[in-house]
Amino acid sequence: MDELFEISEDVSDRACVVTVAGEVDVASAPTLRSRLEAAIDRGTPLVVVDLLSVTFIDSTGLGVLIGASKRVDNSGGTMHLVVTEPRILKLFEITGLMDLFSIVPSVEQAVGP
Amino acid sequence: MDELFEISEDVSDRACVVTVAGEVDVASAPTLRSRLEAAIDRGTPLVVVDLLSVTFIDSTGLGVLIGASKRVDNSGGTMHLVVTEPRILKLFEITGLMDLFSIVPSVEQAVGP
Amino acid sequence: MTTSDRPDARDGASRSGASGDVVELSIPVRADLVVLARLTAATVASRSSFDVEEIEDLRLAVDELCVSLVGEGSEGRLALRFVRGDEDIEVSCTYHPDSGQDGAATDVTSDGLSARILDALVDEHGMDGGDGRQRIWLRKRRARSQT
Amino acid sequence: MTTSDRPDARDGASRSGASGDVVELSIPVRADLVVLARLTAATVASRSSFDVEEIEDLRLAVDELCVSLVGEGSEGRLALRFVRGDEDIEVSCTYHPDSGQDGAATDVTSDGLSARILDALVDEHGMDGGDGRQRIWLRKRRARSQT
Ligand SMILES: Nc1ncnc2c1ncn2[C@@H]1O[C@H](COP(=O)(O)OP(=O)(O)O)[C@@H](O)[C@H]1O
Ligand SMILES: Nc1ncnc2c1ncn2[C@@H]1O[C@H](COP(=O)(O)OP(=O)(O)O)[C@@H](O)[C@H]1O
Repeated sequence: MDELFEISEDVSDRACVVTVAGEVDVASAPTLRSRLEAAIDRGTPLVVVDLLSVTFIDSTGLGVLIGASKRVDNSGGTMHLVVTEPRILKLFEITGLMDLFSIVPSVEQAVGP
Repeated sequence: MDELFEISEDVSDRACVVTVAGEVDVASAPTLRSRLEAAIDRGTPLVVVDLLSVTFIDSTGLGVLIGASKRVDNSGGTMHLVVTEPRILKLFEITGLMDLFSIVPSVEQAVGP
Repeated sequence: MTTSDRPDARDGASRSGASGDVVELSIPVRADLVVLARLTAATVASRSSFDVEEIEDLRLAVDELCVSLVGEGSEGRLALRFVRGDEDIEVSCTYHPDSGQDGAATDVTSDGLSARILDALVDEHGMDGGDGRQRIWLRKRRARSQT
Repeated sequence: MTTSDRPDARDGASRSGASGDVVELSIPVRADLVVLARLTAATVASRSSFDVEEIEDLRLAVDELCVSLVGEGSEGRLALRFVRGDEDIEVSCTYHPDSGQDGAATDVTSDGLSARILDALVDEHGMDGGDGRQRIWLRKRRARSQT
């Protein structure tokens, strides 16, 4: 899956930015889940999940994001998803998840000045 | 097949340059054959087949090039193939076709000054 | 979600009148092979003149068929069947659990996400089962007429 | 070219000990669908940790299996079977002509190009037939060990 899915992390005091690229499906969802859990458990006030380079995401991937959102809530933090791709926005819409997530169009906007 | 195969032509007095892009297989070989035959039948002294943007070619495609080579010989013209991609050069080698064709690394080199 | 036993898997070929319009793929239940179902779906759709948006819809919908049928820890095979009609594509996916495995598949409505995605992306979908196997299918029509 | 009836199509699964390593694809003989055989070959090879060069070798070799079996104007189906072993992939391709069609396939040596390509790109290949069907197979080993 090397070529289909990549994930990396950039941590500061204030925010942990997790950058996801490629296809998020049953094959890559477990990796995404454990990496997001680890990122959330760092305890930064802000967790940003950059999905700009995600080319495919299915219900399995959405399930992982829902789980991450709950974990962030429990830890008292805030999570933003960075999405601009119309197909992925459409997916959040048709699954009724637009209200659950804070979706922003850029990492800069998520992290703030 | 639109997205997998494209062919275009650029004709001058001296040369007809046929630019081929994408996958040359059983699906696209008939188009390649008829376009090459038409190009050869223009009767320009030189026929250049630019394969720089070809991503895949199989024995069906090689068969079309062999046929074109014979047609050019019969018409007294000259044909050059433009190839730089190592995989495609390897294919000409393993099929013993290196000597049948004149293979050059650029269209400029094929057309001359 | 409509639960229905139409279209029957065997109807596919007779419906379109020729085996020339049926593609079959059988894969083991392995997370790293679901991509084959998606690639086949996208290729069949592109060969049927579906537009880019419809191709992506079918790629995701077929992925959801697989995901809906296969529960955590399942072992067995998925048999996918793609039938190209004049104006649509039908895809059915049958789960064949390994002997000793539970044949009862995860219901597509269990977490609701797959069902909502299928509702939005395809024209019709349904599920049927029996004999320890479970089958889920969809039909998606092409918007523009074939050129 | 070695003509041999090994490896038997049915041996594949038992050889690797599990159905988990077998992918099957059945396509109609249609020029615009051979791409499915290539995509499946490349995906199975990449999932088996073949390197980029080996993946491209297998993509082309599987295309040549199809091309070798199918003569001009043939009608019927091609059944491809991909078996992932610990260190290799075996692919077999069986041509099932439509009733009324000639079952005798083009010999792979007829124009020589396919045979030379297979000789160069895979470790072993062969052809066998009977019952109006014809089967061609190949085996390609992975150079580097699996990581
Ligand atoms: N073809 C498939 N379609 C849908 N879900 C699948 C498929 N294959 C695997 N899964 C899901 O992914 C989980 C892990 O798959 P598995 O292949 O066992 O993991 P691994 O990739 O580690 O081998 C399975 O338990 C199942 O829930
Ligand atoms: N799966 C295949 N493998 C190898 N050769 C094929 C395959 N499908 C078609 N061909 C070759 O291409 C020719 C044209 O295929 P066909 O599908 O009939 O044309 P079209 O693309 O116009 O429908 C066939 O007669 C056969 O020689």
